[in-house]
Amino acid sequence: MTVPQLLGEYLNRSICQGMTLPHLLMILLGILLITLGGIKGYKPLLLLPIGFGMILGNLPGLQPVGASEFSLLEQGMRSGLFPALIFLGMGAATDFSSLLSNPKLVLLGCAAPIGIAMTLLGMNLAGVPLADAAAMSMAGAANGPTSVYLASKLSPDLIGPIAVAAYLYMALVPVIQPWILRGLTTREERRIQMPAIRESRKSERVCLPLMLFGVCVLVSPGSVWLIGMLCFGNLLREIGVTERLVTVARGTLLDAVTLLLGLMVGASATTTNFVTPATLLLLGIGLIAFVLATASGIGMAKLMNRVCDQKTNPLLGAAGVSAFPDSARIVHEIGQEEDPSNFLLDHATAPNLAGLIGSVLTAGLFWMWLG
Amino acid sequence: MTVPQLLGEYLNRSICQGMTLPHLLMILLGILLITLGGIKGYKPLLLLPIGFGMILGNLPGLQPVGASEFSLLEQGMRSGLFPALIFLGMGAATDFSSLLSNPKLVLLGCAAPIGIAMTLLGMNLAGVPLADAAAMSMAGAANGPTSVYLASKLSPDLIGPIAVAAYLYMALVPVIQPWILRGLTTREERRIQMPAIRESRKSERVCLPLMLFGVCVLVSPGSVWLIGMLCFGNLLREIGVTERLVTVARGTLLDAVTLLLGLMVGASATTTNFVTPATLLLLGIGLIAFVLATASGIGMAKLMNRVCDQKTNPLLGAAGVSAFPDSARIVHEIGQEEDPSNFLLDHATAPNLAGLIGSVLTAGLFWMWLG
Amino acid sequence: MTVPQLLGEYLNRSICQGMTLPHLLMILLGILLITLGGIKGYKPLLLLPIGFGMILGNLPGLQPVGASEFSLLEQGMRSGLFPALIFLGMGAATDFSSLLSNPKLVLLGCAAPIGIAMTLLGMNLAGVPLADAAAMSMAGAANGPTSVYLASKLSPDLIGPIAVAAYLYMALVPVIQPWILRGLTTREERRIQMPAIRESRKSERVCLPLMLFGVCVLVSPGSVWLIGMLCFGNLLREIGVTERLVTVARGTLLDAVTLLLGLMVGASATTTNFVTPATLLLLGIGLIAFVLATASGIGMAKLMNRVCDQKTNPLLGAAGVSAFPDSARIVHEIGQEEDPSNFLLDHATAPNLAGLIGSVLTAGLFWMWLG
Amino acid sequence: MIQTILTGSLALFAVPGPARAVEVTDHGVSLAITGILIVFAGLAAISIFIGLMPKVLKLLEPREEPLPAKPRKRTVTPSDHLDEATLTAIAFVLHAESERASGRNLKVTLGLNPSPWALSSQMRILPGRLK
Amino acid sequence: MIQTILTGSLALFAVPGPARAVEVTDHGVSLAITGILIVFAGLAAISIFIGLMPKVLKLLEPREEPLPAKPRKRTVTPSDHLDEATLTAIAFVLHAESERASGRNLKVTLGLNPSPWALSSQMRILPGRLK
Amino acid sequence: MIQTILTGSLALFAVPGPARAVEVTDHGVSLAITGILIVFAGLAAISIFIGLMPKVLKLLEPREEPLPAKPRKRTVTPSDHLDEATLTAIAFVLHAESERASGRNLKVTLGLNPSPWALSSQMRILPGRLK
Ligand code: NA
Ligand code: NA
Ligand code: NA
Repeated sequence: MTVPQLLGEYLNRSICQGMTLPHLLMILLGILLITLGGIKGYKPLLLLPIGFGMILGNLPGLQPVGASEFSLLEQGMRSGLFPALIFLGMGAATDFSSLLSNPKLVLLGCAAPIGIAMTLLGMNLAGVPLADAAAMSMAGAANGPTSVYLASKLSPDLIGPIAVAAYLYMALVPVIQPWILRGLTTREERRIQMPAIRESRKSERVCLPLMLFGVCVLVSPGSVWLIGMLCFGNLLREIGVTERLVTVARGTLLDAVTLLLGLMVGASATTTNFVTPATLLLLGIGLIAFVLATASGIGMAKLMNRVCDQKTNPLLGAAGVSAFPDSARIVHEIGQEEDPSNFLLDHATAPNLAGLIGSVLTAGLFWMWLG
Repeated sequence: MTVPQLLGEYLNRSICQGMTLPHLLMILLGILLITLGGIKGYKPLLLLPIGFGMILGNLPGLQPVGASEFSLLEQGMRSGLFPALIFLGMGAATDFSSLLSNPKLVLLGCAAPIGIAMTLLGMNLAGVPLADAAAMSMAGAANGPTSVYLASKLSPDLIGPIAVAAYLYMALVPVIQPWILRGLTTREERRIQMPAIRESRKSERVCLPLMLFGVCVLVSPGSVWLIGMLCFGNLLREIGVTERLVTVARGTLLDAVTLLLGLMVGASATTTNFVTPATLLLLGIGLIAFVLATASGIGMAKLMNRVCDQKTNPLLGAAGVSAFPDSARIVHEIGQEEDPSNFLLDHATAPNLAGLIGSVLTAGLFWMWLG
Repeated sequence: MTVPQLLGEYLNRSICQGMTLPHLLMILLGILLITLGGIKGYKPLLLLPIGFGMILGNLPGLQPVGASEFSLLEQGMRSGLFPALIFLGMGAATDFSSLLSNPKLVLLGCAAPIGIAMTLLGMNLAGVPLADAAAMSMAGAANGPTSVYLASKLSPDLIGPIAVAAYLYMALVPVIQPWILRGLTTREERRIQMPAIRESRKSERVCLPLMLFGVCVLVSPGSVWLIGMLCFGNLLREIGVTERLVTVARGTLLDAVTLLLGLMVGASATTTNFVTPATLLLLGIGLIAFVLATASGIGMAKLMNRVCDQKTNPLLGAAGVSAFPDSARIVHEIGQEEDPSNFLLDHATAPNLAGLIGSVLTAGLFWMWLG
Repeated sequence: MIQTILTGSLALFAVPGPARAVEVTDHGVSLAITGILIVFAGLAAISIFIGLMPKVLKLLEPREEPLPAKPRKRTVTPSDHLDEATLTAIAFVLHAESERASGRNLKVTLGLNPSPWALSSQMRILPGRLK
Repeated sequence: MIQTILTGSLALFAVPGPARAVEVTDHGVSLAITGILIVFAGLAAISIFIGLMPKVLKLLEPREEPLPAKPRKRTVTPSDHLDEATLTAIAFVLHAESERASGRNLKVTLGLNPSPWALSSQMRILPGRLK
Repeated sequence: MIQTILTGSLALFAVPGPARAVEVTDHGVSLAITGILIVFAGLAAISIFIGLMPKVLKLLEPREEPLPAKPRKRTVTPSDHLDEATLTAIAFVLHAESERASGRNLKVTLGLNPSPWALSSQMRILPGRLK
């Protein structure tokens, strides 16, 4: 080979040579996600790795890169280990005691399966095969790791776009939900203060994750892996004798897996599976479903106020859409807009957890029926 | 599919449908281990993950779960990487200098191979094939990670029950050993105070793991992987210029692997390999062997007192059974019952390490002969 | 089997039985590396794991050990994941702002491709096939993780010796470079003080890694994986909203991978691929190339002083050889010998980073042409 | 009608062949309804069980202390003497720090004065080593 | 000449067969030259782009604050009152420590005196949890 | 006799086929005895070598400092002045903390008073970066 030959091959194999419009769109989307996360501050811990992974995975002419480089990460994502470690970390990091204080808030978690069901119906109506539509439906609850898990079972080729859609909604909760919350509730409703969270005993807090796990296993056997890890993380946290494991589960392990799973999710969204009508439809239908689910959560809370004596702030219903833990924070912030002394964060955790659990239960059922 | 059809399939595939007595026994055992670890406080860092893994791995009708979800963890366990990382962490966390101060305490480590040999003979006498019996024999030294390693070589199908037995004895050391210690020693013997551990020089502490490694490699080539990691961890610790590596080896890496290996060990104990006469026998024979090994360790220490001038507290012999580092702590506690000024912990580390090393040497020999 | 038979097999399979001169040489080299790292203090975080891995991987008669035990680590090394995580950690740990302050220092990074090209020519001239010679050439820039990555693509059988050579030069920078620095610069040149690093704005620091990544992808598509990770790590660092990810990337993840990759690199250098004329030649030719590259870096800096008005301390040129971040430190120390008020460390980071990037670009090109 | 149009527009997406034939949406409706119903029932069950749990636990362990001041929120009441609060703070951190840092035992020679080292070692809980 | 000798001496190394035939070194020279040239050009491009970047960024964001005192080097100016510096230090560490330790909220009852607990909670930034 | 009964009772366990035939226990006894003997010898060798090591090392490095006060147990002797101990404690923690926290350099302007920031920076050891 001579210098001109080498230069010729060099120019032939440059990035520009293979660049097509879909590649460019994916790269621009990656940059958009990085901007949303890094500059606008929407879930930077998720959007930055996803955005960068999307760029890395969609540079043309680099097919060699990724085949081998991502192989171990891909095993971690597709086998279900990474989603499980994220649930373990969430369980270890989250205080479940608001569930104990006000058990009826658990019912608000029904908003999540409603959003999921609407996404399923919308996608299926649009002609997407049922298994794919079911995998896509998790995006309607803005539940990233569960999307990854269910898609790896029902629709492994679409894991990238489905997970990106789910994580995108999760990141955009602060953009989407406030308008719905303000529009569907009155000023007086938003001012309703919840009774203080009662002090719980250690025995209650230890039994809670075990009980949750038992019920979920009976209700939806396919949810056992993710719910199991969530409950195990919380059990470790509450039982109080395994500080070291809790620290690593909610710290290093959660952070490392968040980073690596994000990169892998981004790299899994490629020109061939992302730049398709189905993905565009999913982004639209999922958004509508998420909005309707939020609305139905608020409606459910208002219904509860009709039935029960003790009033529930209807904002809490919006946290039932899953999108854990962001929708709980938005509920809290909208509540404080009206009345800075109204501290809803801890109360919103209960429907938020219920929505998370409800979406995993639904995923387990879909896997059972369609897997 | 109609709603009734879906409900029919749902009921057919529920957990209750597939539940058999062995499944129930395994789940109850998992709950028992969680209770022992979490409520009674026996080795919670081990028993909680093992117990929960056992529940996760033994829910009926969930065969899909586990095949893929555990795949990476299974590779980590079966390849020997996870046991090695635990030995690395133990080496990095443990001060070996008590060995330097009183080298003759190393001889007390002979209790471990005695316990192992007795388990081997017992199981083999009961009709268990020799390779399986050898794999099971590590339980007689209550050495969890070595059990995992040897079983993955000699008896990969039985890795679950063998490791559970070994970890169970390790956890139950505070239940089993005190009676033997009190019964086989007199009040005066338990009061024997050991001479203060001499200050060691850095050069000694650096050469010690290298020398240990060299001797063990010559004595039992099959032990090189585990002993190598133990000595490497200690070398990093003592050489004093690799703080970052020591911190990660004895911290995050050790904790994360303990958690993940525990889950995997629990999930490997299934109805088909655990609820068998052989496992029940192992639990019985291993316990007897562990008791006899403890007794023979104490006897050896008494024998040393006959021969040597400098008296050795015979309690230290019980730490030679391996079960690192729990038996050393029990020896210390029993010593303090009699005389609160008697600080045996550091001295008991020497026979405890020797027992650990002795059991790995034995495992290496069995692998060589039977692998 | 009887006792004599077992003893016979034991003696037949002992370490001593299989020990040959090459094995002994490798083990001695391992001990030498441990001594260099642990006692002399040359890059202990690298040399200790490599040295111990070399011993573990070269004990004769232990072929079973390593086949399975190292399998997951080998996947991590060969797939390119471990090198990528090291680049991620370096990006997250390094302040790139010296590049912004004095962009012309980037040109000094040309020393790295010069060293690489000379190694390539030397090895190829000596009869080593071109692909192998290209893989070996990274040692001429003392760039360990890039060596591992390129060798896994072009010359997977030689990954061990190549990486060991690269890491060895990196460790020996404090031995090799000072003499060249003192010999090729005058006292006055070494005393040249650089203008203070200008304060950079956040927007600049955020755009820098993105811009670097964009240019490198266009210039050398094969470098995208490693450069991408480096730039992503730095982006996370500078964007300032992902503290958790930065902490784990530059902390635990970097430390754990350094430890595990080191062990694996050492174990990959075996008697069959290391004790060969080619490896010995590589150690010689690589050293000469590294010296010449250092010299050419200094020469380039002197040339820049002829052309530009603002004087550059020619020591900075030596940091352009890659060997990140050690050569920057050596430049700083030699500068302080002459004038303790001369603080060159931050300035030397710019050519050092440029050398690192230059060597990865070269690796990407070689992979494209020869892969 | 709409469905037909949408299905047509998705021709690009629908992979041909029997394995991935577009299913009739009736299945989707059944799936959605059954799924929602079961999950509603599940959440209701969780809600009820959580409500019952404290009562069951009270029956099981009647001898528990009456109101065990939620242990997860550590209340630190600084005395009116400033130095006391300062010392407590230092001691807390020092304790955590020395546990982590290098894992080696700090052998501390203590005077009679309440130095932070003293408070730290009082807080000390022996960490359970793991094997 | 030298090449021939070296090649001969490496007979042990050269794996036989067509796949790994020893290539003529002309290729090596071309490769080295082309590689160096491209990388030189790349580094020069990086150098130029870095030089241009501040100007481009200034055009894009003209309204940025004039000189935003490099935020990465936190300057702590201890007041002449020693206790103030001490308290700041404690508060900084306490804050970091209590964030990490067990992740549980420290409910602190504060007096009026500037105890380190008070300063710590002022520094507090709510950590963004991740899902 | 007992063996026969037990073997019979384990019929469920014994996998049929030649590969896993139940071996005669004589092998087990040989294995156990040989294993114990070799491991005993190994532990004895370790014991002897550990005993010899200090002597060998003393020969090899005769010029080492006489009694190098075991460096792994850091002895902190608090002075009788309380503030000194407090400052040392703060400084130790501050040092560890600022090393970890965000990895960015703390630029500290120091007064003449012995503030904890000053002590912390005295303790500082430059961490070896790794590549
Ligand atoms: Na163990
Ligand atoms: Na999520
Ligand atoms: Na390197």
